[in-house]
Amino acid sequence: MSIRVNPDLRNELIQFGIGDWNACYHCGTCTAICPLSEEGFLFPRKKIRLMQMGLQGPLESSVEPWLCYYCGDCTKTCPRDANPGELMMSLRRYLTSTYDWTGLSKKFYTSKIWELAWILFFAALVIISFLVILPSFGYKFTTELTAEGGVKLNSFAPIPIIEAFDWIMAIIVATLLISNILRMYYKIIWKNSTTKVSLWVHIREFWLLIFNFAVQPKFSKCDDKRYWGAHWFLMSGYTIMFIVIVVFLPWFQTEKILPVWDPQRWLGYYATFGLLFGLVIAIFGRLKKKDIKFRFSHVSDWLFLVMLTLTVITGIFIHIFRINGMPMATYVSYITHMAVLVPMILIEVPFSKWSHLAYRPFAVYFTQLKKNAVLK
Amino acid sequence: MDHKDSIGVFFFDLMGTVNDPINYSELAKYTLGFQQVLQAWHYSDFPWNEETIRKKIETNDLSKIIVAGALPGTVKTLFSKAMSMAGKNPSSVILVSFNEYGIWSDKEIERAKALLICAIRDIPYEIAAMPGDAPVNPATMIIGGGISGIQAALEIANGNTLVYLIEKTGTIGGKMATFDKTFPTLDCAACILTPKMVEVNQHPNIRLMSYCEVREVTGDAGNFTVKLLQKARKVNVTTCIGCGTCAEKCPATAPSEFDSGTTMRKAIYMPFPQAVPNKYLIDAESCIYLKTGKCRACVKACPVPDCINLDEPDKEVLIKVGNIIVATGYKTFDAARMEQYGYGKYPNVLAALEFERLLNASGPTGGNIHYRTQDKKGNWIFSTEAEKPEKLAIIHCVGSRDKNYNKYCSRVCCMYSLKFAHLILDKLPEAEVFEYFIDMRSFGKGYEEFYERIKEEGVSIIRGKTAKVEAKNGKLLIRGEDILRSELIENIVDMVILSTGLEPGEDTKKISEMLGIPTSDGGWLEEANYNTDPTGTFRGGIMLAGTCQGPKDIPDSVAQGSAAAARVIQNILRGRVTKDISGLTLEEIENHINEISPIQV
Amino acid sequence: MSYRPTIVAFLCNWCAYTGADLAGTSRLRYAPNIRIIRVMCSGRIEPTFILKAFQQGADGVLICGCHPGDCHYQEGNYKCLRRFKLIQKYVDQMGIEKDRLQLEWISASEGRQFAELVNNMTKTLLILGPSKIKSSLEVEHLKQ
Amino acid sequence: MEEPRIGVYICWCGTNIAKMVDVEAVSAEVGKLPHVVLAKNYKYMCSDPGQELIVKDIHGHQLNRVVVAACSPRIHELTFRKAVEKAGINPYLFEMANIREQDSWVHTDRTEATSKAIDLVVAAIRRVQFHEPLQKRSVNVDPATLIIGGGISGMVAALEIANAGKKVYLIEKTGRLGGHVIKFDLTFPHLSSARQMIRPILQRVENHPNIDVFLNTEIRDVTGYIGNFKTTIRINETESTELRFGNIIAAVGLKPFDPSKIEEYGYGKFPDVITSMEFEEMLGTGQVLTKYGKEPRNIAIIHCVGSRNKKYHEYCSRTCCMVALKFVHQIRASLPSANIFEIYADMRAYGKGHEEFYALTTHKQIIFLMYDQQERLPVISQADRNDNCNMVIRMNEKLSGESIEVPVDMVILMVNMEAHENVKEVVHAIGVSLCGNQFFIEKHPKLDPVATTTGGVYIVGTCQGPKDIPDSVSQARAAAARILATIATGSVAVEVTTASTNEKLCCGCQTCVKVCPYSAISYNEEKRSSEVNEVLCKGCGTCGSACPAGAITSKHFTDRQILAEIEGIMSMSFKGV
Repeated sequence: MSIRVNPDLRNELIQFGIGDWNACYHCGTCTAICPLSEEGFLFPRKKIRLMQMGLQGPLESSVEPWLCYYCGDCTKTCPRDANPGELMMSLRRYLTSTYDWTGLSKKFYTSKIWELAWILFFAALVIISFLVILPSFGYKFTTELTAEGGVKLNSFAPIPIIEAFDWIMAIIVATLLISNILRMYYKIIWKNSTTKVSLWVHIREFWLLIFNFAVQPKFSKCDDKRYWGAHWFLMSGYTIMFIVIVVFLPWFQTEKILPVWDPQRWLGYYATFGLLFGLVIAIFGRLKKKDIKFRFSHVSDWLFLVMLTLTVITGIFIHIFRINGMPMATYVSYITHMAVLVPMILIEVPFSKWSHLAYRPFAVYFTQLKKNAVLK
Repeated sequence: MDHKDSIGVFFFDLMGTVNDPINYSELAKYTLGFQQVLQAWHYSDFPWNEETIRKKIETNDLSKIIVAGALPGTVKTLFSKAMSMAGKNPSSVILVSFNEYGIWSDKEIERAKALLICAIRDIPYEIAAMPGDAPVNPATMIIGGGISGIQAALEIANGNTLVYLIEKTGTIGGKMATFDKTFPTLDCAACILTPKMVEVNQHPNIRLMSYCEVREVTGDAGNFTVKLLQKARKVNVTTCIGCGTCAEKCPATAPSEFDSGTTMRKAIYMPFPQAVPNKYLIDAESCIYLKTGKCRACVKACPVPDCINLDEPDKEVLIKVGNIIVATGYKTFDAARMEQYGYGKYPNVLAALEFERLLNASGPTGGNIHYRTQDKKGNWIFSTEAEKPEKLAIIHCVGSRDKNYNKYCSRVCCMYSLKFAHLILDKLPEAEVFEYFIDMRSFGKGYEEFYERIKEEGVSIIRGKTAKVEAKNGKLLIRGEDILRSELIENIVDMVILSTGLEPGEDTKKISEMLGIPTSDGGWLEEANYNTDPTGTFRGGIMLAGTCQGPKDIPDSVAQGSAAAARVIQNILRGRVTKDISGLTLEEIENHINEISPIQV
Repeated sequence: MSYRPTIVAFLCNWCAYTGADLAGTSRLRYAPNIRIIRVMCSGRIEPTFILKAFQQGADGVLICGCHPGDCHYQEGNYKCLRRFKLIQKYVDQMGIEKDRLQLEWISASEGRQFAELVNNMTKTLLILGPSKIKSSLEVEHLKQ
Repeated sequence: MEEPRIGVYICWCGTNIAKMVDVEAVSAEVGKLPHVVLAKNYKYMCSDPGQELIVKDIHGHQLNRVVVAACSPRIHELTFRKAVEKAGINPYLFEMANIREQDSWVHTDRTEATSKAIDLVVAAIRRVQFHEPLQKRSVNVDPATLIIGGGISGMVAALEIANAGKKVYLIEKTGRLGGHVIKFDLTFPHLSSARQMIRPILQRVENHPNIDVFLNTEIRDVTGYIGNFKTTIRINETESTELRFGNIIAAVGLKPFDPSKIEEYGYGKFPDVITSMEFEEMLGTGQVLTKYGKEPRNIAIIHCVGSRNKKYHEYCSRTCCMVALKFVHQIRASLPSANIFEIYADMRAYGKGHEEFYALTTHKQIIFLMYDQQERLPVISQADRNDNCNMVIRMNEKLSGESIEVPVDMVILMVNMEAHENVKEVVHAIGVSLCGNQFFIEKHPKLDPVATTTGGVYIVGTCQGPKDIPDSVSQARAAAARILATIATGSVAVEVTTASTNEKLCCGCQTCVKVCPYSAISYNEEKRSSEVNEVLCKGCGTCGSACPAGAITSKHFTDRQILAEIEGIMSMSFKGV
């Protein structure tokens, strides 16, 4: 069966950030220089080819863009300024939008206004909740301090309500992500009519998913190992924070000022430091544009960094202001923190850049499935 | 009648800004000074498309359009279409291509104006811009004794006029002399070149000046005065009998330039056995006497009295010539710049010219392919005692078609790589040969047939340039992508040959400044007109031949050598030479146009 | 000593000789028992030459010229063809097998064809065995 | 005749000969022969020291004949003739044995190759004993030049010669000058106007006092020889003026391949499948339209049509890739939103500025698709009625490995350039040969790309093989250089190895008169014998073998010489028995 070329696809892809999409003349250097490219899963060149020709079907069923961790070697050695690294990045954005059945992802990626409007909408919702709705139920600001001199945070942001809200948010995000992953599975594995993967293989290889989520072993295969370290630091901090906030909120959001050696505090410090470290590297990298990895920035890249940074900084502020007994400052920080965090989780995780936390490990898992597939 | 034309001028500039951008408003003002010109627009004035341009044509009732600027051809069809649709003659779209006439910045604005007036008055620039003639000195200087220079020298000398052939090194022959076989007919380079070299040496009309450099050129077309530096050979060319006793006794060695450093030569040496002139010379840089004042082993050994004079100084020589042909040739890309291929790091990663010598019967191994190994002193050498490689890979486009090095295609590498593959199989019939390429450019007469033949011979020709060469277990691991088979290549081979591209010869920049010939992208000397005058320059009496103008193969270099000679012979037969086009002023061109076609009022 | 057929070949300078040279530059391999004599045109080849070659002990004589219509001298090869037909009959009557004398057209670009031709003719001559004249010459030589 | 004193030299040619032939054994063996004064071997006989060796020996040993066993005489006979001449011996007292092309390079058994080399050298030694000194003759050169073909190559050559003040007759088969170039709109890679480029050349050619242009003109046959040719031109099929000239340049060009031979492309069947030449004409108007007058939304350009495919032509047409890239710019200017598909095999952007032009073209929103030009050609078929395109191309895309279909409304076939059908007429008239691809054969593919084996006849431009404008122009000038040099010298050497008649032996049968293809022999009624005009004679020797009385001698190919050679070849055969 022959596939029809679709020259219009590139116009769509341009919105996802593919730059000089036609510069590639297919010397194959990028695929060969890439330490992650492997037999049966060759990239970037082959993916560039599909993109140039507008072969939508094969492109959407590609798992390879998720296997790329953007070390930039391909772009550095490219003889033609084709920038394969960034092309792969753009394809990840495109794929994210194709997995998303709501169509929102595409809107967010291709329209700055849409994305900003939604962020502001959620932010406003959060602010209104804290300023209008919660007070109307009797949860008010109080300038009173605890016995130790800390801010009475929980009376302003009651744990059960916040916890419930966290769970709702987590469930929404998880539902969206899971449904998108199912679509991803459908496109990559199910739809592929020539191969068949048994259920046993699905179960046998499942550990890969967990392992890859936790350590990103593929990332560590890039020649420059520093970014793997920084990323892991950031990622572990983020995961810890996420788990702590959603699952152990009562333990974490305390009014008591715990001693410094308490696990609650050092876990928080570790996560904060991890996040900050990763962020500083990424922000300075993108500003300096020295490393190819950071040379080209899409709006979504910056938005994600700015929001995460704001979240982390406001988080730090909450902590400092709380233990130092500065109620108003604490409340303002808390509301800001939530006003950034909520849209970030709701928009970035299922629809935008952050979805990679799920797609990447799944991609590795699916790759393994494909390797084990038998010809039908 | 041209004065009844109603002309619209459109300025187009694809090249973007340069340091000294062309002042388009001044050009517009200039064109509006002609009564035929109704309007002038710059491409930034309004969006150019079919509709807008058609409207301009219709509202101004334009009968002719001039599109001027850098690469105006990219929009020409748009204007033709608009003219057609407006019911006008689509062929009345005149292009004024700045880049074609060497206009890159505001410095050349006068020439831009001259081109514009020619377009407005409908007179070809080539006819309007006629610099006057000057009497010509029948002697000719040719700079560079490679195949192009040799060919040009022989052509001119056969027309019974005097030629000075200036060669920087100790022998003529150039790069071609170092080759083993030539593609696609595989006749040996020496077999076809050495007779020509001999002919040059024996020709009564050729003054061969080897080991000689051009220092300064003054004067104008027809009457140049050239200051040459005759470097001291320190061996008397007339009395040296070429016996080689001196070299036997000489204690100092240096890498042989002729053998691309694959062998060592002495400080007193003959570049290669068939060198012309077939005489020895001393390389001052490696000579022990010249460094320390002691040795003189060669003088003691020489059987001819007073033949070697170690204290001979360099001399300045003045010659007067009427025409100059530049044939300074090329150098090969330094493969060490591409670290990923490990040239200079792994001894058995070879550059093309090194491999060419390895294949050559007069090369380090007598034409047998052996590994590069370490001798007792630890130097890496080629020796027939070493093993023979069994798997060899040839990587195309090294340093070419790559924005990180040279953007241009070097034109010859595909073919010489195919030739290598054939010669390897000829010498090592059991060997496996791999060629890694991007596009196979076998374009010439008999080239495609050669490519087909190499494929039939069992060479693995693989699309995909390969990314790097690494050492593995004492062998070389090549990583690449086999594009057509969709496979990752991890090929372990014994020897890697890098098909290095061509770059302008070391002295091209110097020559360009000395003679006032601009260089184009990539540093090649710029011809007067890409299509119609590939061997001419903007300067009268100065011609280009061979690879100094751009990469080319032997037949094309030979043709250019002869072509450059044609203009010289023509000048001599005519007794006059056309002066510099670059010397013409705008006023002179304007006056000439008025002479050819007076304005009728 | 085993029988090695000897072929004397007359090749025209412009096509066949050039073709044979091309076989060389292309490094094609063929049987080493052929000895080539260059003439300017196949039209120059006289019956005497052919007979002389047989008389001297050649096992076969090969004549090569330009393809019909390609003769450098316009029609020398046609004249050669006419003569060839006659002389072939003649040698046959003399007891020299017809196949020992062959005429083929080889162009300047047919190095491969030339090599194949030599190999095929060698095979033919191996089957035919030594020529009658050669055998008698050998006997004479041994007597001496 | 003086006692022959022969010097024999065996060349090693580096290892080319020495590897397969025991040169020492050869020189030792032939050194024993009668009349051989010395037999030497040397690494490179053709080199300066090699030639010097011969000269020295001739003086030192009073040699009067020389044999060199080396490469083909086609390569170096002249070189060595010059060398012996330098030493004061007539250059024809020299003979070469070809032990490289016809020995060392074609055999694998060293013993066999060595014994063959000995045979060949012995033959040469026997032959050279009967060589006679021949005197070089020269003829004056008529300063006029005939140029066949009024394309860019022909015109450039004409101007170059005419500007030197020499007469040029420029004949053109069609009714106008300019060849193919004048049909082009733009040239690559600078996208400059072809018409503007050719205009000054045309003006100069047409107005040049030294150039006579003959349009609608053909030549049937050319008589004469270098320096003194003669022909009667035929204008509009009727015999016309007789022209005399000293040199000829053939610049007859090529013609486009007829793509209807390729079934897959349906040329002739689909009205919107057109050739590159047809598209060039369309571009002149700027309007790219289908046969129904609509602007195509999808245009495909297929490369290598009729090229690089053994079924059609094996060779590469050299210019089509760049022309195709040029088309992209032109289509883009005319149709800003059309989809352009460039279906290619290898992108051959090899010239100065070409690769840069290729890179520039990639920014023109175009899709490159790679196909296999040998095995699997794309197939063009009619699109479905409800498809929003006219035709569909189905092909195997090599860079992605996918089978794809491409919607198209117009297909441009980049057709190969091939020889004109009637090229053989010109070939016969001027005496050049054709290669397998019907291109004119140059004297040497590398070192003499414009000369031919016929003296005074040069080939330039695409008739020698496809090439672009600058390469054609260079060739045209190269031929002009050669011609101007001979005109400057005023005379040129002519064939020495002609036929001559012996009046005493001639029986007057006039067979020779009939067989001579050059009408060089006439019958002298008074003397009752045939006479050879040695200037017209080209030395083929046909008359010599036809003469029943043995009255005609073919100089340098005499019966005695050839018979001696046969004897020599066979003389060693029985040694080993």
